[in-house]
Amino acid sequence: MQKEEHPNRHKRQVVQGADMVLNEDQRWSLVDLLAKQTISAGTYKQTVWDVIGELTVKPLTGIPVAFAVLYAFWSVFGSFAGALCTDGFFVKFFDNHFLPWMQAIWPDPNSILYFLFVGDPLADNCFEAFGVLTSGLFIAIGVVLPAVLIFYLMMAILEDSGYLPRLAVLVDTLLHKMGLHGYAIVPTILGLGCNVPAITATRILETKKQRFIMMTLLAIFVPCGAQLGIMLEVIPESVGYVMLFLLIGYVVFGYLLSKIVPGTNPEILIDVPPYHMPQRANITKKLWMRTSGFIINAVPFVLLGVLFINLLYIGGVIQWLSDVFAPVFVHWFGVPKETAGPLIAAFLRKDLAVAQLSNIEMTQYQMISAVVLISIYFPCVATFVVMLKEGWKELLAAVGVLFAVAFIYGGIIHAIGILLGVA
Amino acid sequence: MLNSVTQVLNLKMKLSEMEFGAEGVITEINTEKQKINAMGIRVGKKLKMITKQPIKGPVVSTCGELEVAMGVDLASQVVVDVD
Amino acid sequence: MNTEHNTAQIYIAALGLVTMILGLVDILVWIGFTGGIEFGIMGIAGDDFFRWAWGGLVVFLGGALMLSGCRNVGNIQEFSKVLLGAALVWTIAACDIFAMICENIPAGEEAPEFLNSFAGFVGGFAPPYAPAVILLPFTLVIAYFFYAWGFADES
Amino acid sequence: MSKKAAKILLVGNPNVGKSVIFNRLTGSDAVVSNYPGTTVDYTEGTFISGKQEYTVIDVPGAYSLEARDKAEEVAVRMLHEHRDATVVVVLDATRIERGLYIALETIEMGRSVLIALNMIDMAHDRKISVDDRKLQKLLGVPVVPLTAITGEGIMQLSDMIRKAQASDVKDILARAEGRASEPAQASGCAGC
Repeated sequence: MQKEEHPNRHKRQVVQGADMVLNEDQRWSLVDLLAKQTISAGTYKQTVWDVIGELTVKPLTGIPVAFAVLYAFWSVFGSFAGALCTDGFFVKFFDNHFLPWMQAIWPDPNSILYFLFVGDPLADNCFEAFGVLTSGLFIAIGVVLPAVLIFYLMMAILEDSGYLPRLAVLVDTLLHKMGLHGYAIVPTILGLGCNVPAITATRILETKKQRFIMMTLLAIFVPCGAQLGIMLEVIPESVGYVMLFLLIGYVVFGYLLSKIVPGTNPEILIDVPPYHMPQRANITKKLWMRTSGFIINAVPFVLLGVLFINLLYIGGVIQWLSDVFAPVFVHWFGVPKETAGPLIAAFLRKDLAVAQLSNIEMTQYQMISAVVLISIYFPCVATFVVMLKEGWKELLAAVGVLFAVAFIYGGIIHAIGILLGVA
Repeated sequence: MLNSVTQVLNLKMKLSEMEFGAEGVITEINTEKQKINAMGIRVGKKLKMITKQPIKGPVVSTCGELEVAMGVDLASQVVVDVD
Repeated sequence: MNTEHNTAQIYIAALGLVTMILGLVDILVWIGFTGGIEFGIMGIAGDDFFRWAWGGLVVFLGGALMLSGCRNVGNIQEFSKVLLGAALVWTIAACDIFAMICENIPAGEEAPEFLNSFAGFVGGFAPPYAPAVILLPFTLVIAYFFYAWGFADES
Repeated sequence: MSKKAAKILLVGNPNVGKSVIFNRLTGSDAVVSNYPGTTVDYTEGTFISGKQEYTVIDVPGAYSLEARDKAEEVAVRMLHEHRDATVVVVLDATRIERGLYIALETIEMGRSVLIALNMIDMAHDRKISVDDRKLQKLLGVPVVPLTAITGEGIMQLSDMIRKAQASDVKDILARAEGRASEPAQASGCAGC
């Protein structure tokens, strides 16, 4: 197995200032000598925690635990972000207090500025108003922020407890066959929060091939917390099916990519540490750093995104695009032609696009198809920028894959719909 | 250079083929030695095979206080004198 | 100690079996064998894939783990399986209870105020409960064994 | 605060509690930065011990300095960049051997080193006893036992940082093989 990247050829030249340097074997035998003289181990009885440590990494007992952990992840996410924060508090605050107030104080409902910043003067909720300061703020603060916050909290607990490596071992069986590595579960789960840190987290993978596959899959098949939040809000009854389609796509296209993409895919070799009680100070620090990073990097895009889309509407660009692409949407994907608009918007923020979709008349299956399409369609601008940082060639390749996948998969979903008789 | 392990009726076996819970002393590491060593899995150390995942998934083993998971191809290059 | 283990064994076996059955029922109701079930204070709505099919599977597997370890509960290996099985049930129950709390803190969607009244909050916890919640007190006995049999204080 | 801030690098294997030690040492002013030209992040913070202000860098976890992944590469580069920094090598008392490897590598670089022997409580639970005095004598650099999670030993660690010193691997080898009985010079203060 030759290595793809030799990160430090400059390694040897640096050792200076010491009289003697050992080779690897000599150093290990010195380690053994030191250990022998300083460490003594008494008889130690296995505790329940040790046994559970083993049980959670064995497939027969570990997979049920993984199921439960993922269930808890999703359930807590839905309860806290969906039921408590967004539905329970922010919807009310924005629709009953903030929106009427904005509509009342902003002068001249017929002006362009009103349209851009407040949106529809007749709207009675922030999903439909679509102004920068109404829908934009509502989505950024009311929907996305609680989703990302609870998400990062649970991620930090998973990391600090020591469960993550075990999960990585369990999923490596599948992920390795997709050209990835068990730790690819980290960017995947992070991507369910926000794709921006997830793209950064692909550094956990060893080779270019692995990173490319992971980034492509993230951009295509992993919906971010913002999207999930909006989906839960707008189409709660269909989220399960959307996720199912995305999951199938993730596995199938991962497998295909691993066959096509050149490069190596070294096997997993990781440490499985014992369980630890997560430390509150560590968790809060991590949570704060990640959430503030998200606010700085992603929230401005929500606001700019709304502004940009509104400008496109005023310019008639959206209308023109949906006319041009209408045949593809209607015949190939089987969704109404109005969805072209949200698809263009999806480039800026996928979550906004889902919100827009909710205002278009269509059947449940069409809605599922459209949401799946939006999820696999382009990554948002912020993701685009971090991917660009990783290399423009990779980005172009990813974009190519993305168009192919969106086209093929959209057609397949339509075909499945026809076969099931629900399209 | 380490003490040569000469034991009677012991079976040399690949880590990937060991039974669950079987123990033994590592005698050879034929691939990526540096990398595996760095994780604490070394020739002459006692190792216990904990589990392996189905359909050629990774093999998990403990070596003293260390617990390491490695891919099945790596594990097939680690030879253990099973007792 | 031995007779205590014997009784415990029977208890855990029965609990594991009931847990498995209830988990299975969750899934069956979701598939559509019957409509939503209400049985005393227990309710299985079976309307949501995530809650009933996935959650039901976790409950089912939790029961299976308890059952698989009940033969020799005094043994740390076997007891750990039982504990893990109980933990799966706790996970689902805790998520249900957390969901109830989250849903009951805010006032209803139509109400103008933000916070629920105290009576409304408490009222939100009225039955029916999902099987996992009903199993919770019964599985907590396993946590008692964990402490009573000294598995906890070895570390 | 007479002198300008001295630098400290926290080096060690992944999962040895480096970040917990970092959080214990530093206040809330820690900053996460991206290492230039990579996707690897590291944390930097400050603290004051005695009259000296220190800048602490939490170097990404590494098993050895023969870098095999991006995080290890960054660890190696940081060690070279901050040549004047004191290196605190964090060891997990329950899994010392693996950490000693990178500790020796650091000592071989001629750096001024202090060993933080973390997770003493876990080692105690697991009936592993580590003779830290002996280790200190053999290595010729100060060894501070601590339990970062509870904060025990953190004060001693920050007091001992100025006692960090370089050691020669030739002497370590000689002492380990029993060819030289005591370290050439008194190492730190064995008494504290």
